[in-house]
Amino acid sequence: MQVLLVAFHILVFPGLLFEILMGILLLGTCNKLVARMQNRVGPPIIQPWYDFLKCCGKETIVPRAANRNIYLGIPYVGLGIILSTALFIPFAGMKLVFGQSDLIVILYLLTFVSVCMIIGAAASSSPWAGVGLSREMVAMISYELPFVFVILAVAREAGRGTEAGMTFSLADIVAYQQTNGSFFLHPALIPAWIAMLFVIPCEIGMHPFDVAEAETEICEGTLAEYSGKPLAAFKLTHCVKLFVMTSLFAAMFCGGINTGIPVLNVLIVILICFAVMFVSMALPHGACARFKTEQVFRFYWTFVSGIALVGLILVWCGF
Amino acid sequence: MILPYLGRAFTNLFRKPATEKFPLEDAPKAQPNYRGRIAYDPNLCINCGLCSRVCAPQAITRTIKPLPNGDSEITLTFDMTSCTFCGTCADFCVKHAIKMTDDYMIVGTKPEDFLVSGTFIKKKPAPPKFTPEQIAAMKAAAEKKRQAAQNAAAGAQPAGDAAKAAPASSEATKPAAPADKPAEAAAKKPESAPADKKE
Amino acid sequence: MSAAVSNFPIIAIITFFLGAFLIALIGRLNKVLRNVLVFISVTVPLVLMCLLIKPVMTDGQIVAYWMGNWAPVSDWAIGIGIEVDALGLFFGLIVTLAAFVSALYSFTYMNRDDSLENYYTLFLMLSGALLGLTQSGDLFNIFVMIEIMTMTIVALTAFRVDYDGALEGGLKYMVVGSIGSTCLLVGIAMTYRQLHTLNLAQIASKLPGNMNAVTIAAFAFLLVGFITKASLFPFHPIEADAQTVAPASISLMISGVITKCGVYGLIRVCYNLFQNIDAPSVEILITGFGALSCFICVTMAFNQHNFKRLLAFHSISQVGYVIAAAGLGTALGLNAGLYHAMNHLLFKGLLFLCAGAVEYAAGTLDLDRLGGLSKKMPKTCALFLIGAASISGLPPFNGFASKWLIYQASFEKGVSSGNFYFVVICVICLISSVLTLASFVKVSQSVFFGQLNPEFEDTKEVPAAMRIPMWILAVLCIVTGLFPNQVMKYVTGPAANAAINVGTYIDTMLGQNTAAEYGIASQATTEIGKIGIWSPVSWLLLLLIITCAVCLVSVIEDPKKTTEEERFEYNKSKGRIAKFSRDGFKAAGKELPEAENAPAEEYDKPGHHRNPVLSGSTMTFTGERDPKYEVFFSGEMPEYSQVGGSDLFWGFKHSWRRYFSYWRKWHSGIVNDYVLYGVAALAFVLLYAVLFV
Amino acid sequence: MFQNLIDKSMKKSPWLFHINAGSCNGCDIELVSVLTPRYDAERFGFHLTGTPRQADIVVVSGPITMQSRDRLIRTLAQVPEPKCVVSLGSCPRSGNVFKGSFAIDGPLEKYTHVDVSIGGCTPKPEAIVAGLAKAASILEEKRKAMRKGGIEAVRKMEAEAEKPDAETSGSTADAPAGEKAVKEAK
Repeated sequence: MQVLLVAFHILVFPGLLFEILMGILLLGTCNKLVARMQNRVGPPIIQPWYDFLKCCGKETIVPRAANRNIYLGIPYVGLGIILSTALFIPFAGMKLVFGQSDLIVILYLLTFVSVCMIIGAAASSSPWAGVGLSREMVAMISYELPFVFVILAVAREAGRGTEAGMTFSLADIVAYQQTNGSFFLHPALIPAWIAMLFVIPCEIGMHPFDVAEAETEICEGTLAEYSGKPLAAFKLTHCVKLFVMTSLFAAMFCGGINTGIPVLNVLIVILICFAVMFVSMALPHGACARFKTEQVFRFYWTFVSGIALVGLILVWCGF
Repeated sequence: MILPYLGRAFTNLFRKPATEKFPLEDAPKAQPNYRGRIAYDPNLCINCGLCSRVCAPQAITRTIKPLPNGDSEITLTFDMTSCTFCGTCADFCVKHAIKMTDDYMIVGTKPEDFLVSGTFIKKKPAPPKFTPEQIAAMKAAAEKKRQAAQNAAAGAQPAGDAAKAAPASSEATKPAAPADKPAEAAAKKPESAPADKKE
Repeated sequence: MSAAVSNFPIIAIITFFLGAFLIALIGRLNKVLRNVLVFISVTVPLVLMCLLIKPVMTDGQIVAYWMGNWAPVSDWAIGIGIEVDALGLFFGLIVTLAAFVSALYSFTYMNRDDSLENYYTLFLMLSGALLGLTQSGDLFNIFVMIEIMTMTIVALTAFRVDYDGALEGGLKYMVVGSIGSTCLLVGIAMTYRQLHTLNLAQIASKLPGNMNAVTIAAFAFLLVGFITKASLFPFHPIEADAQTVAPASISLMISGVITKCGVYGLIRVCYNLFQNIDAPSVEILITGFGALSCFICVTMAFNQHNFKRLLAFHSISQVGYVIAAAGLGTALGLNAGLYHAMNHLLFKGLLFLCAGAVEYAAGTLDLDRLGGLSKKMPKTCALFLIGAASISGLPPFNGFASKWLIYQASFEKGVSSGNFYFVVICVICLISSVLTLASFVKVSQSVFFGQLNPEFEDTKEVPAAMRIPMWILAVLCIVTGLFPNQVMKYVTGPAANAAINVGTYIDTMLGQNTAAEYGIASQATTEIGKIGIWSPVSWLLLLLIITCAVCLVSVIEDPKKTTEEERFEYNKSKGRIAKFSRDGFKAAGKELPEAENAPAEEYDKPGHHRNPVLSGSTMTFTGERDPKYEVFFSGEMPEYSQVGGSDLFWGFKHSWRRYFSYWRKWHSGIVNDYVLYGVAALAFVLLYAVLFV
Repeated sequence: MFQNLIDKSMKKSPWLFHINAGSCNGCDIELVSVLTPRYDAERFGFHLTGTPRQADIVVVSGPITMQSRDRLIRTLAQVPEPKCVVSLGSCPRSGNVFKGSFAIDGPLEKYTHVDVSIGGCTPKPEAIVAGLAKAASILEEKRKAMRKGGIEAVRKMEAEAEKPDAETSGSTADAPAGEKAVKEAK
């Protein structure tokens, strides 16, 4: 019975199917909202599902100069990792699959997913992909600093209960928020979650910061050579990353929601995910054009990490 | 870092999108005198060939097929994929056989979908009223009558203007000469006209 | 402690030196004999050290051995003592493992050089000196071993005299290295003047009692001496130059082991001898050195053009990590530092051996000319990826476990001490981890992936004998990454505890209750339990389940697509098609009209008009292979346009151009600049020690 | 079951790749205007991609000039199968006003099977949307053919599509039929 429950947890509810479904719905509504912001009808909500299916159906071409095994294998590894990352995030108070979750582990798993895309681009040996992967790397460097500040602030705040004074474990953070109120309302952490809202679009590579897959400037950058099933895997990774980041935000800052009825909890957290998606991805996408690479870097290392640092210092001084 | 379009983007969310419902309803009509697909009415056409001469991309081709009974079946094909819709053929067509409709939905998978063509049968021209011999006789009678008139005039002013008369007479003879040539031409013209129309 | 086991350490050291002298004697006679001798004199110490693990690590005993049986008489320790506690054994293991792997590698890697018997003599003396340094219980003996080490390393760096920059690297290493040695000597002289003894245990027992100005100055000198050996911030250019020009097996020894011996010296000085690590000022000084060298060297490594020089700067930044963690003073911090020191040897050794393999096969290490080698050297590429993944700390590999511990330790230290400085250290470590990842992405793109430089068309894979040591290191990388808890419990835990409570160290050497009499409390061995709540094995299982679930879904039957490319390759392998013939060419699914037999008049019908003169360009596709499988080059024929390693990451480097240009000028390559920096650092540390410690 | 789900999705998310084979940019502006709010091709899933590798429908505009001819052939070859080629405007099909000039290299049909042509010298966006929708449905049939017989089946299907279908009666059929037969013989 226990194995069946774990299998259900892994494969269905907070596991694979739920993540993919949520990811697709999130990306679909994001595109729909952006379309509505541009005063046009916009694609149907499950358009990413059609894109995924169509890419599965197409022929896979492996360029002659590419390194065949890495080129074909890496997308599935990336997809596997992003799907397993979501299992590390406690979703609306559900018991964790493996009972442990840690912010640093999640930070490095997300880095691993981006590295998979980078290695995939490098293996396709196309000059466009070469430029694309260097831009992806600069984007990764730029969002890492504010992300670290936010993690340290949350760890410090949630650590007041524990004897070590800090805790990276997400389960403890959620438990702490259950007892004394979710961080979203906590005055000292307001700059922290504002900075987090800025970090999410760059982490996923959404429009204003998608310098890596800029289809107009560098012909789809990292995915320049991909077609068929590997491309489908990358597109699905993109969708699921959306879900992972929004549910991470929900766990880190709105963990305190507990209405007793588990189903209601889940619905509320789903709602939060959509709200975060709207504020952090749809609005910037609708409002401003794509950044240049060094603009992304300067924006994140001056403006956003400034806010995050203020948050950390506020928490440090024990507000 | 000001975001000028944030406000407008937000308000757009609550406005009705400005997209046409094209495939659900039918396509919106084009502007009043839009130069779309060509409509060619073969009956008005007199096969003068002006349109094909004036068409820049040589989109108009004409084939004339002689029928056994002497008529000729003339087809004009307008190739929509080669046309630039400039409308010059419609302007030059004397008989207004070519009109530019406002149908802009020129979409097709096979080349044939783009060929607008019309054929008409050009009747064999009616046989001439007079046989060639009758025409020769009529010509000879006319000749004689004119000679008589000339001699009468020459008798009235015999010497004074002989010099003037000489050139005059030479002109007279010349106009007379061409005069009778057009006559033949005229004679010839009736049966050549159909031929001309034929090519 | 049974008698036999207690003299294992001395046997190990002696085998190294014995091997060195034997090879010097009979090395020239025959190659195979020499290799066998080297192999023996390298495996015996490794075996002995592994045998020592059981008694010293698990049972917590300490090996005490007096050279020449000169036991201490009425608490005057005259003889030289060999004392191996868990910390000493930990570093001894590192030394012997590195020596074993490096020797194995150099059998094939060095066979293109000549006068190899000199190489092996120097190499074995180097390993002997290193092992002696970590095992000895006598301060002056440590100095003697450091001298032998410095001299042999200088000779080995300049072994390939024809290599440009080799002599210069050796000279610089000797000059600045000698500054460090003199500082050490002055420090030792001062402690000897104060305490009239050289035995580590006796110093450790006497010193906390009478700390006066002279011992503080001695502390500063010893500190600077060991920092030079660990080649931290102001002293790192010499090591970077030395590693770039040394043969790969030797740069493994430099980066993997010599820096570790500097770290060993620092830990001994701060934790055992002066026991003043918990004084906040000392912590700030040491973690400052660590974080500074960590960040600066990562950014310096970011825009290097030479593969090995990039790796050299990275090894310094990783040692910076170790020092930043060890300097925290907490048990978790020291644990993290030692764990990272071991990991650093494994993945840095692997990367240096990969660099050696690339140099052996392709002949050059210039990042701007190399490219696309993964097709020619697939196995080396796989090994490189394992090394790069573990150095940039990707989860299943060992880099992640130790880096994660370092962040946890530094942030915990910051919180418990209330000092924001340690949070800054934690942030610096995290950011330099991303920059490490960035520079290894740069290296993988400009060496292994990307377009193959036509110049390296005929590079072949390196011989298998060369790849065996690389596989040993790679497997160790993965194993230590997968079982962090076991490594913490059996290897780094005892070593850290041995460093923290000095009491047992003193008692075994000088008799039972000497430590109590000097009033040194023996702290309880702190048990680090909560660490490692992340079990990578379960995550890997999870990953396997999910990837096969994904593959199950994607097993949708692919439309029958025996692509033309596979058929073409298959036929070519069968020799049926000599070259892709013109007629088989249907670029876009349609026959291309042959220039000659295209009848001119065929297109005069309506709807089709063709220019009379058919262009000659129809001929462009003769002999060209099916463009379907060419890389998309926006329509052009793909020619070599590899974006060189140095101008990747344009966005990042443009924003930091002033910072980068300043540091490029700082690393001027002139010896007296480096000496100036060294002396300045010594003055700073002296001033700092006098004012604060 | 899953396979015909994929076939249906071919129609629902066709990605465009635009090749400008020497066009005067009239058709290019019209094609991009199709993605603007007024005509919004994105509601049918159309999406302009940057590489031929991710393209399903290749939109070619312009008379294939000498310079762009080889690049056109290479890029067309690099599009993965079930693909459609759509000629935009009059130029690709016939060379329009540039017919007969030394600089252009013949109609698009010489190099690849043109699935859908959208006539008009700068066709109106509605015409382009209708044309692309037609191409998307052709894509679905091609995917079914490819599932059964692989790429050869798709080529066969294209060849049949090019044969003149018998039912267009009247004299117009034979004139173009003449030159069609000649092309087949080639």
